[in-house]
Amino acid sequence: MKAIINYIKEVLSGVKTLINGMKVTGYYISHPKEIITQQYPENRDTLKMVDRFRGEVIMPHDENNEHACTGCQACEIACPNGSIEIIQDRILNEETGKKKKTILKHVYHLSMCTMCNLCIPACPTDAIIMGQGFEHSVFDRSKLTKVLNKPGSKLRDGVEE
Amino acid sequence: MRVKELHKATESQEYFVNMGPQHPSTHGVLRLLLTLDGETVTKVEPHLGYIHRSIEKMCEKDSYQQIVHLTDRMDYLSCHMNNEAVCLAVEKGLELEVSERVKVIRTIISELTRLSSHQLWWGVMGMDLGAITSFLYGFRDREMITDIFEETCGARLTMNYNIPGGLMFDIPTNFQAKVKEFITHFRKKLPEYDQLMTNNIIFRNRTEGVGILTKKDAISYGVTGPSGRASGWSNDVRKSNPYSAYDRVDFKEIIYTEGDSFARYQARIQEMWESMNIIDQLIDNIPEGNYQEKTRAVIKLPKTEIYQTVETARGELGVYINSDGKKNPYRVKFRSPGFSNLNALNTMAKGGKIADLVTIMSTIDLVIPDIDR
Amino acid sequence: MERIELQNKINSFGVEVTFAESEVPTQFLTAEVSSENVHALISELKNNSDTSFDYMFCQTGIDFPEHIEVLYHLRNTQNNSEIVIKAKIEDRENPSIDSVFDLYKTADFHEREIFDLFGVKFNNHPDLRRILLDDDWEGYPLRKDYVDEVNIVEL
Amino acid sequence: MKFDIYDFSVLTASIHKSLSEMMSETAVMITEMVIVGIIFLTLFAVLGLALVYAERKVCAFFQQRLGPMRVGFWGTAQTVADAIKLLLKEPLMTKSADKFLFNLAPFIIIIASFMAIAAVPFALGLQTLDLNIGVFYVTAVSSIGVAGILIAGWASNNKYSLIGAMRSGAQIVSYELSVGLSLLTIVILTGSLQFSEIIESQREGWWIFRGHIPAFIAFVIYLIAGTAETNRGPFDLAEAESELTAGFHTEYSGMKFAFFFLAEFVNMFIISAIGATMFLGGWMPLHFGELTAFNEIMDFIPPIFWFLGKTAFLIFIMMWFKWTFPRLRIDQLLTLEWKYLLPINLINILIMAFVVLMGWYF
Repeated sequence: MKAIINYIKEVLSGVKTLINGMKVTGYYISHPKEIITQQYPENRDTLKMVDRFRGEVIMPHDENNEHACTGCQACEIACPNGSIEIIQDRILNEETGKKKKTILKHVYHLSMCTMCNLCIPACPTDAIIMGQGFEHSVFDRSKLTKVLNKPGSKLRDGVEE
Repeated sequence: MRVKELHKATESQEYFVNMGPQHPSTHGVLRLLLTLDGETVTKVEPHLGYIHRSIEKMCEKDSYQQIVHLTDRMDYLSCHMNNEAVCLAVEKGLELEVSERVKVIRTIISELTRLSSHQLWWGVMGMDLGAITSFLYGFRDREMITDIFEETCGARLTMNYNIPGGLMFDIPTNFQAKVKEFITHFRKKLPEYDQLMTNNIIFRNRTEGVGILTKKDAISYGVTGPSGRASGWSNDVRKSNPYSAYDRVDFKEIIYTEGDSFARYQARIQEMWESMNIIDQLIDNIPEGNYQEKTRAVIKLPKTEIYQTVETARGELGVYINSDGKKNPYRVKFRSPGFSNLNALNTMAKGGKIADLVTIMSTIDLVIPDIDR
Repeated sequence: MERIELQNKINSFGVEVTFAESEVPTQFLTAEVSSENVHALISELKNNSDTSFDYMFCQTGIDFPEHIEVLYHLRNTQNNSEIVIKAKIEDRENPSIDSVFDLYKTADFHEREIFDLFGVKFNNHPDLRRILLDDDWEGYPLRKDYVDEVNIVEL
Repeated sequence: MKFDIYDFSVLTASIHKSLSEMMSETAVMITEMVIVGIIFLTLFAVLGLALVYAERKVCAFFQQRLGPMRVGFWGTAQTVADAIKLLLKEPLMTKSADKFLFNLAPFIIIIASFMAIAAVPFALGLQTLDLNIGVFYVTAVSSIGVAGILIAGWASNNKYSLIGAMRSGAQIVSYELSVGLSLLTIVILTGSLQFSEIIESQREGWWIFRGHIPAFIAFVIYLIAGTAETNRGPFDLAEAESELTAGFHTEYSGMKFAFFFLAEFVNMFIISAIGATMFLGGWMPLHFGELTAFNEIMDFIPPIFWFLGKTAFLIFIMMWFKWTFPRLRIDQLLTLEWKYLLPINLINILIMAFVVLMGWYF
């Protein structure tokens, strides 16, 4: 007899736990306001990444098309996987008559970048920062290799001191 | 004679099944060579290395700052603890004392990482057992933590928030408010986890008494973390070798003695409560101070050997650095918890059904990059 | 257990052991032993009731120009005392050492990894195969003289 | 009764009459068969599309998601797009598969559900086969599907498929019993195996209300066993994607896979429809004994909506099961059947027989 009572108890307690579980899911289906997913491309206008978001390395230029990169290669050394390559040349400065290192191209391989943020603190002149862009998909892999300094841009005066 | 023949004819034959490298419940690219007798597993032989990237070799070429970001890619669910292990090791080598502020922030973020890892584990555990809804609920709560991480350091998963000598950024101004908001939210949601899964009779039957690992085996196999503690082995590095701010917080080490899948499950669930307790104790009194100690641009450790352990979400992570005084380490070894935990899989899964193997796999909470490195 | 005490205890085992001396105190007590004696020493360390190092939390190989070292990090789970055993293998061409799988089951994977990456052969290991790399991989990548022009990119 | 105005038999009789005027008896029969066949084919397609959409939406809302939202208004055209994708996909087959059986299996499964749906009474006068052994026929026919699953698993020449098929065999053979026995409880009440009579007997009230606790227990057991028979979660051991990747249909792709998929949903519909007919009065509106005004209002709703509503309710409950519970292990699955459902069921039948004998039901 005891066994039968235990058996019935077992069945009832089992059913109770199952109903408890169904209560949880039942709560969520009856409360559609709690839906947490977002409709991504539709909410693009309102979507704002946080300030510190590490999406890509960018080099800000001011209105005169000038940047702060001296081509010191600190970021290139700091980078753990060779995502940054700096191509530079010695160009004759006509005022002083001396040859001076000048940056030609700040090449940034987005495809290799791990967004580790080591290059940003390494930069002595704060020429590069982390940008908030995250929509990086392209059809051609070569487009992921970017030149960060805009064509025709030059070093802002007074950075090098 | 005839009986013998009959016996031979009805004897079952063992067969092999490759579970993985592409399989939904191996959580990545792990291959298990199963020897099955009908549905019963008689032997499990893990074949690893599908995403071996030789991080240890790469570390030998990198500077100490650069090593940190590689460890993000090992156990990506406890990336902060991995980073912390390397940074603590390097700081130990440099005899550099970081400020109290750094220690406290590191501890808070560590516990948040542990929470987020366990939430994901809980979701995936449900999915492995066939209750797919739990996966989404786990992610829902994890989302709040990753948002906090994103605001703090700009990345959600591979954070790279630690650097030798401190932290990469100071915490944002609304950090405390956000964390508190999360804690109040999650204190409400965690009982729901119990309601949906822990108390469910199907779930109980699937986990209780499944995949028993004795304490002796746990120590011998070096099964650490919640998996080891569920076997009754007190192995929490946070208690035995406190690092960062763990020596000043009061928390309970979760120990179960059953050693079955349900104990491993409960150990993690209870650990989530403890993590929230730790955060509660620290979040209101983050001391002032530098978030970063100045280090040289090129860190050179003296000729030394350092071994640093931390408690990740999966167990004891050891970082062994052998330095010969140059700017690169001579040898780096990561003693990853998943590697040792996986080793015990055969002992646990032998004699069970295929479904039990899946349960065991999810209760030892494998992260494959952690195993393969 | 204090270091000195432990040191004396180990010396009484009758296995030839030298203890590393350095100006700065090392993190763990480090015992250096030859590759022939390592199994005897560790077995004594594990089974002796005074030491009972029952948990091997790390096993590492290191490649030095002249020799290969295998490191055993042992811990006593009762009193948390720790010790490092360094086994020196002089023969870099054909390194071999006794397996400790019979003492610590975790050595199964760890020794396979060292075999895989350093080429150290562990005698009496039940299943010594490559673990992380392919079975037909040539060379031992974590050795310092390993060259692989395809897979290793020098920055 | 008010709902008699919605009687479909008037419509079918008029079609039959006009056809008989045009052609011979044999031709009429063939034409009618073709028409019915076409109607069921369309029904299959529509049911499949609607149920897949419903499942995805319901599942999404259980999981705090929105589900398909892009194709069409609220993603309504999503399943159509999926169907087109499945149609255009290459039908792959492994080299060592048994070609004939491999191709045969999906058809067996779909034919089984085709045969079962023929006996489902959709509305007053809207039933293809009103056999006098309707209940028996449905339980018999619905178990043909397991042959398809077994063949699929065997012919794929894949270990995962075979394990899945074997599990499915053990599962369906055992759960057939519970389904049959729980239906038998109601048969005892009605004294008939014919669906139309069973529905007619519920004119005064549905059996689940009139039949006391035994009927309710039978209903619960029927739901559990029915879920198991359709191979749906938490009893989806034959597929068990976290254990056997996809079980018996691992190797299937394209349209052949779609057949399995479709059969699963149609089976779910059939199980729910039979459950609605037996326990919830089929197309019979909700009646409460003496409340005439209430009963008349209920009669204004056409029977087909009553039927579909009840079926949808049961389908929703089955989805609720699937998206809440973890999967059972194979031995626990059989334990549940042989140790719990079957004994309870047998005792339940005994009680029910006693109740009927004493005339204790309403």
